[in-house]
Amino acid sequence: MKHEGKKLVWQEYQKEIADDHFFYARSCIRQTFFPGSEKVFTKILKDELGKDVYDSEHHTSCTGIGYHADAVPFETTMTVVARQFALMTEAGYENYAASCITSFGLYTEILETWHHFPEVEAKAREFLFKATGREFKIPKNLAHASDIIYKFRHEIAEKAKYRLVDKNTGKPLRVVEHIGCHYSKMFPHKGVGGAEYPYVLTGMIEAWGGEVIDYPERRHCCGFGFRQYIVQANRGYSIACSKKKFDSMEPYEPDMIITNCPGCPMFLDRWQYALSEMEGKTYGKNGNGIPVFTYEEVAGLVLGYDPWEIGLQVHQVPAEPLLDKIGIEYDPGSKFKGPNGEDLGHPEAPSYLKFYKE
Amino acid sequence: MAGTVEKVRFGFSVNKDRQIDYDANLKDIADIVLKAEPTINLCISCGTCASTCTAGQFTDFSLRKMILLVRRGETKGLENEISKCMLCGKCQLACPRGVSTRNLILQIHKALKTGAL
Amino acid sequence: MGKLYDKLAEDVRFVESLKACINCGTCTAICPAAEFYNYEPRVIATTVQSQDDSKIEELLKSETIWYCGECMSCKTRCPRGNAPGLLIIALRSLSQDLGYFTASEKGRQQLAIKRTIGEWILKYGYCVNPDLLNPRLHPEQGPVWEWERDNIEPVMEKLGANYHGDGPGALRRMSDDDLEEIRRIFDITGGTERFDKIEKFSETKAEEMHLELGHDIDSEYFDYVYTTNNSKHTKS
Amino acid sequence: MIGGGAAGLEASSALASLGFRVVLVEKEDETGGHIKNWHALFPNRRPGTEVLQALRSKLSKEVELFSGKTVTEIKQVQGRFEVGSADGWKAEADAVLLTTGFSLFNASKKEEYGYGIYDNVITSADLESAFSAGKITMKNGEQPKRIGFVHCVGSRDEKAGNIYCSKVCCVTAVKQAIEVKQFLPECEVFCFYMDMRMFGRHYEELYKEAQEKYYIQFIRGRLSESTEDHTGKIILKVEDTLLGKPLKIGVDMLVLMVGMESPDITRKLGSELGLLNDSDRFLVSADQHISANVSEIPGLFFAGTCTGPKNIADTLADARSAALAIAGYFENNSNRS
Amino acid sequence: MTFNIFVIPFFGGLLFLLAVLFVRFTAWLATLDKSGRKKLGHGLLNGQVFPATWEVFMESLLHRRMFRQNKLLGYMHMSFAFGWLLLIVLGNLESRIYSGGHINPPYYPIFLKFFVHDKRTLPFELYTLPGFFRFIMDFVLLFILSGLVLALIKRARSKWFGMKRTTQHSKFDKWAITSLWFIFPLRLLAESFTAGVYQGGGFLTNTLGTFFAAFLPVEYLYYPAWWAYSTALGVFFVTLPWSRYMHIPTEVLLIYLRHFGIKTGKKPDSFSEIEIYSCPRCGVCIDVCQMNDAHRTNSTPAYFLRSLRYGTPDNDQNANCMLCGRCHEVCPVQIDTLAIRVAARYDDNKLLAPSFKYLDRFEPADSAADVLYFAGCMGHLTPAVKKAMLKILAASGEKFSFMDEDGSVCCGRPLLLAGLHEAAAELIQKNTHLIINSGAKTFVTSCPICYKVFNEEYKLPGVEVLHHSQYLLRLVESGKIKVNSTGITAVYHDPCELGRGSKIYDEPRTLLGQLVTLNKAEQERENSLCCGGSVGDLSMNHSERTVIRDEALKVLLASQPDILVTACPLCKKTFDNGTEAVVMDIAEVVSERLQPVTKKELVTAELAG
Repeated sequence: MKHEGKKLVWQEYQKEIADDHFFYARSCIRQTFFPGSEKVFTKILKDELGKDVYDSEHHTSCTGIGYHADAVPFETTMTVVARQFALMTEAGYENYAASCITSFGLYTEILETWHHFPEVEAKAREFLFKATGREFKIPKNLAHASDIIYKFRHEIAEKAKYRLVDKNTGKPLRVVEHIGCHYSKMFPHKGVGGAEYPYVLTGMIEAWGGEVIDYPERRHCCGFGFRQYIVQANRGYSIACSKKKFDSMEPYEPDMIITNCPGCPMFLDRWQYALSEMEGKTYGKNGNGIPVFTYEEVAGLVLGYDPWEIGLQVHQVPAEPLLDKIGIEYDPGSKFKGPNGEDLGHPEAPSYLKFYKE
Repeated sequence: MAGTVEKVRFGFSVNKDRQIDYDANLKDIADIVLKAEPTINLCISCGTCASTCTAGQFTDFSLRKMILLVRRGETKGLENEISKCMLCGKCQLACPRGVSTRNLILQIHKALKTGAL
Repeated sequence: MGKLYDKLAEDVRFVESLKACINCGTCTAICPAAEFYNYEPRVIATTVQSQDDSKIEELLKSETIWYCGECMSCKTRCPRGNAPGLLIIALRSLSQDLGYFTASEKGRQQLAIKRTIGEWILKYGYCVNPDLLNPRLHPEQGPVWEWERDNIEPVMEKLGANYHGDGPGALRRMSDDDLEEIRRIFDITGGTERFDKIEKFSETKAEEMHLELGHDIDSEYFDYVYTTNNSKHTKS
Repeated sequence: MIGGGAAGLEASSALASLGFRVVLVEKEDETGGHIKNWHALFPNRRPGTEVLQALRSKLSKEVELFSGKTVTEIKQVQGRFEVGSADGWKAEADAVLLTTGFSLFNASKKEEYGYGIYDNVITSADLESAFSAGKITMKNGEQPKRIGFVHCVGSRDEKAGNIYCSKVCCVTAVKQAIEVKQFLPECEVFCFYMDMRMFGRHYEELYKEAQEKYYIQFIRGRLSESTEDHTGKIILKVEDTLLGKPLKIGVDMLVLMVGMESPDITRKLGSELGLLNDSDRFLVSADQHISANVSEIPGLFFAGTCTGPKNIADTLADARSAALAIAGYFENNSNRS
Repeated sequence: MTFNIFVIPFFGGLLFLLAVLFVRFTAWLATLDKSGRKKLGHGLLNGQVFPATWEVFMESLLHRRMFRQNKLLGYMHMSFAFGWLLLIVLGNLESRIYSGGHINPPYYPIFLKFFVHDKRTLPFELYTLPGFFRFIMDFVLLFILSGLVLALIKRARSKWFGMKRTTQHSKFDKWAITSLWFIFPLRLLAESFTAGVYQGGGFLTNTLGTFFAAFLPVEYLYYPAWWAYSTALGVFFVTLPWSRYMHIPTEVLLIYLRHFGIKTGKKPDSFSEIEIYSCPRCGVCIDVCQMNDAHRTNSTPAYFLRSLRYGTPDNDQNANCMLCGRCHEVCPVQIDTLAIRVAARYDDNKLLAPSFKYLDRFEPADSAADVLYFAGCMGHLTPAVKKAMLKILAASGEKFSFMDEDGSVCCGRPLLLAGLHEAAAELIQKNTHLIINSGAKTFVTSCPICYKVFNEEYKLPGVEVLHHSQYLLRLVESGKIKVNSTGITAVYHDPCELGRGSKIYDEPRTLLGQLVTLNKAEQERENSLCCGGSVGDLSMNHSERTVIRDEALKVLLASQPDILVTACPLCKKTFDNGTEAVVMDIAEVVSERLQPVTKKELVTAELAG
């Protein structure tokens, strides 16, 4: 593997990312499964970097999941998206920051469509006005939340309390980066580093001391596939996709997986559990899984935030082995405690996957 | 079998992979056939054999696919397929590359029967 | 050129997705669905390209068009700049408009999707919400998720979500005005019509199958489409 | 003559023999263009140097050769052409023949194939030099046990900006596959193709020989992506389209059959002269059937691959016909005056 | 005196041989299958023995067929076989003169001249009985020796016998043939020396005797000569059972069994083994076998049988035969190598289990037709033939239906030829069902391969199976269709399966006679060449087949006819690809020359039919 070759490709795909004043749009899946990550995102931008992030109470889902599960027509989705843009415009913002990859991909696709088919944009404006009386400007800058963290990765590195390094050996951690399909597969030039060797997460990992693993199934989808997960009868597809990735990355003995998509971390986390239950197979060393994180969670960790404040306890694959490897200080006891330290009991232990409490 | 257990518990089981894993597949059958009827190498997968095939009028039997499956080591369930051939020899006359298709079929059939041993 | 083909051609995504396919198979080669279903995006493209209405109708009624996961990996690679994934979206829309989707096991699942994701958007303003992901429908979510649901309020508070609260933040309660706007958008843009069609055609199918359709996720028909999986979809 | 490749050499000697004074400019230090770097030629695998010697030996004293001069400007001054190079060299001519040839597609543009990223991914040109050097080895110095050839790299590919077929890659792949087998008889060879375009005489026979004698396997499917596994093997993902199944196969070495492109210099000179070039960026003849060598500008002519992919025989024929066209052009002019 | 120690090699050898033969023959007969044994018993009782015996005399002794093939070879073999028998029979009679009629030990007549020195008569007293025998015995010996001379020449110069190739000898063959060659010269010497000492012997031995006596110590030589003679006989008898000469006794058994109607079965059996042992490897089959054109001489019948005989079966030898039947036509022993070859293939392929369950779903629309037309797989591959037949059938006004209009079920013959009998049976059953259900009375097929199997293997009560060449002739003769002749010349190629396979030579020629001027081909009818397309061969590759095809075309087109006519779609297709000349199926020729039939003619035809 020649690193230089990749650098050349990365230079090809440099994208414009706004520096400040973001209109932040939340993600259906992330706020459900990883609300901590969205918290960390705003915290880092506001408190650590002193940026202005606007969090509107009126915005909604982009309906992307409904659209890609084919229950919501394109016109509807476009108009809902138009509404989001309208809210941004009304709030006096121009830089749109999407927490969700599906949304980011969809916004990009819609903007492209509008660009090539102005009549479609006109129709969307007309629909929006009819329905809500709102109007909108097209965002000056569209970024995914991970683009923004990528942009400030070095600042974060400077403030970092920990690095992605094995505290005993001093060797960089071996990190698998998983990019949401809709980040750049549809429009390579809209993603940092393009579609084949995306740099958005690699950049963070390198900046924070880790080492990226390039394994054969790196580009493979996690298997969400919208309807393929939503409907129970189809989940065999979803889990098979993740399994294919695990089998492919296993020989590299990764320490962790970092993702930039709402669904992926949840699936890569939950499917490790399901696979262990189904086949007794775990992909980490001695009964552990490979912990899966969002980029915000990792940013939070290196900045020294409390793992249980950013939500690592709601992962099914425990993070403890990794935390110990990095040497992060944490209180095992408070893992399953409430906000004010009250006892909330704890989940049952899975049959195979190692379980940590106290 | 595990699958049923999973089904009960999760309502699904892991889908099987359709992808041909060339490196993992055994080529034992292919090797035997290549020696027994080297003209298999001449096939250009034009499909003339399949389109003229007598058995093909009643089933989806295709020698063209058969040859490829053998070469890729995808031999599961192939014996059942090849046993559909009536050996009439139309394919041999039609083949533009002069593949000795009748013997090829016999050899594939034989290899599938005995190849494992 | 047939009627169905013309209908497809009206869809802007179709226009973006199919320009003279050369059958090279680049799409199938990296298609996850091609690995885990008896499916080839390449064949979808050639079938549509044939402009043969009988074939296209067959396709609209088939299981095949429902296998795709819309990951769009195909779009990256196609040497002709096609996107079978988008083509699939166009086909699925048409299949639902014409009511063909109930002809296939996978197609019928649209009801389950409409009654979950679809309706949640209108109820919560988001496609997903912890209140709805009950372990009964999601055993694979595991014990941690169960624990989280049992302690949803304290956990969400600890993770900084504004659970069911007013004002901004994760998992906030959407105001009725906002939800109303979304509903109106659905009415005007055909979203509601799509939902109604899914219900209407499913109703016919349900009667045909002597299953009660009900109105929520606790009906025979819902349960049937949500769980049925004949083994023919995948490599045996 | 601008360009001392096959076309330039052949046209020069032809015109010289018709009694014209010929000036031949070549950007490199010696003439021969791509043939210089080609170990052997299809279909009969004769050494490229053999043909090159023949072409060079035909050059008579009437041909003034200026090598190492990259023509950077060309303009028309009252019916005459002024040609100049970066280092100040200048020449005037009553007629100019563009024989600027082609450039090879830059394989690293097909990012998913990993050229320049994964060790042991090389191009057809790299392989030719390997043949010349007489050793085919992987990065680790070992001999490859399985090699894959990918057809249509940078050809028939809108993403790569080239919708056209480069014509010679299929037969080159077959030729090189055979040479590999002669070099490493134990090595397995696979060709991944979309169509086998064996258009020339004895090409199909070569294809058959590859199958019959050398057991080279041909899989119909365009490479979708290649990756490197932890052992350094290149893992290929293609569809075996004739089976309708995705296929994964590991190879020790991957050879990319890079196509032909219109070189920047052609486009630069073309635009200076206000010539239109086609969507495929090759030069446009006045009439592609009747006067393929004639441009829109009186006195300016084309020969060889500057008007699109050609094999050597066609290039040489094209060069000779260009010589005739030029002779005819002077004929008419003298009649008029 | 009636004994001397030197007779032991001969006598021992003889006893040994008889013992071996007894064991072998009984083993063979014992292992005949049930039907075989039944036929054996049946044959022995109902007088089959006499014609069989007559054939034994004509073939095993006089070598009639061999004569037909090749006069010289015939004479050579006859001189040995018949001559030797005469020697034995006459020798016996002669010995009785001296032994006063009482039974002699079997070696006595053989070595008579050693034991008896007759001085009562002089040589050349032909009018006396002893004198006559002296003459005749010498004459017979001379007769045999003349054959021997030919044999020696044949060894050295087989070309002179019109033979391109002869079989290589096995090591037993070498022993046997050498001893055989020595037997009669040694007898000559022994008798001559003896005559030289005792003035016995006839015109030959006596003369030679006196001649030798003039300069040789014959009184010391004659005894060793008898030893040598006896030893040669002994060696020959002992090696015979393992040499090609085993064919001499085995052929006799074969002829009887064949007369009893016993045949080689579907699998290798004791009868096929008897046939294998009956092969003298005379080599006539090698020259006629077209495998030589393809340089696959090792697959020619003689070598194929030899491999089987010495238990070195070779899969390729089994597979590589077009089953054209040319060898069977010329074989002096009439060995059915085709049946043996197919039986051998049964062993090669017995593991394979083709199955056609999928045909169960296939039921054709029932037709109330009198005539059922079956194009067959190959017929479908040559649409011109199909079209021609349909046109003719329509014109004939017959109530017909096209049985395999939408796809043939293969007739089963290709499977049979590969030795896959069970599989073939499945197809045969299916087609039988289809034909019987159709209610038709006449079944017409365009393909000789189909015709042969429908004719021989199918049980179709009340249905007449015809090849289209036969059927078309009937239509013409019954006036149902009318054809006119033109001046064009044609050569007719006999398809293997139709000609040698089904003995249909004349109908096509009679029919063509009314359409064209027929030229003779150098090799036709029984001797016609195979086109090379054969479905019988499982091994030859395309280029080898092409060579065979081109050789056949040379012969057929030698007279430069306007058209080359055949009656087999496979032959047509094969030839078509190999020549610029016009190749037509007989049906096409008919349909081209088809004339409208008037009402009147039709009525008379009706009345006639």
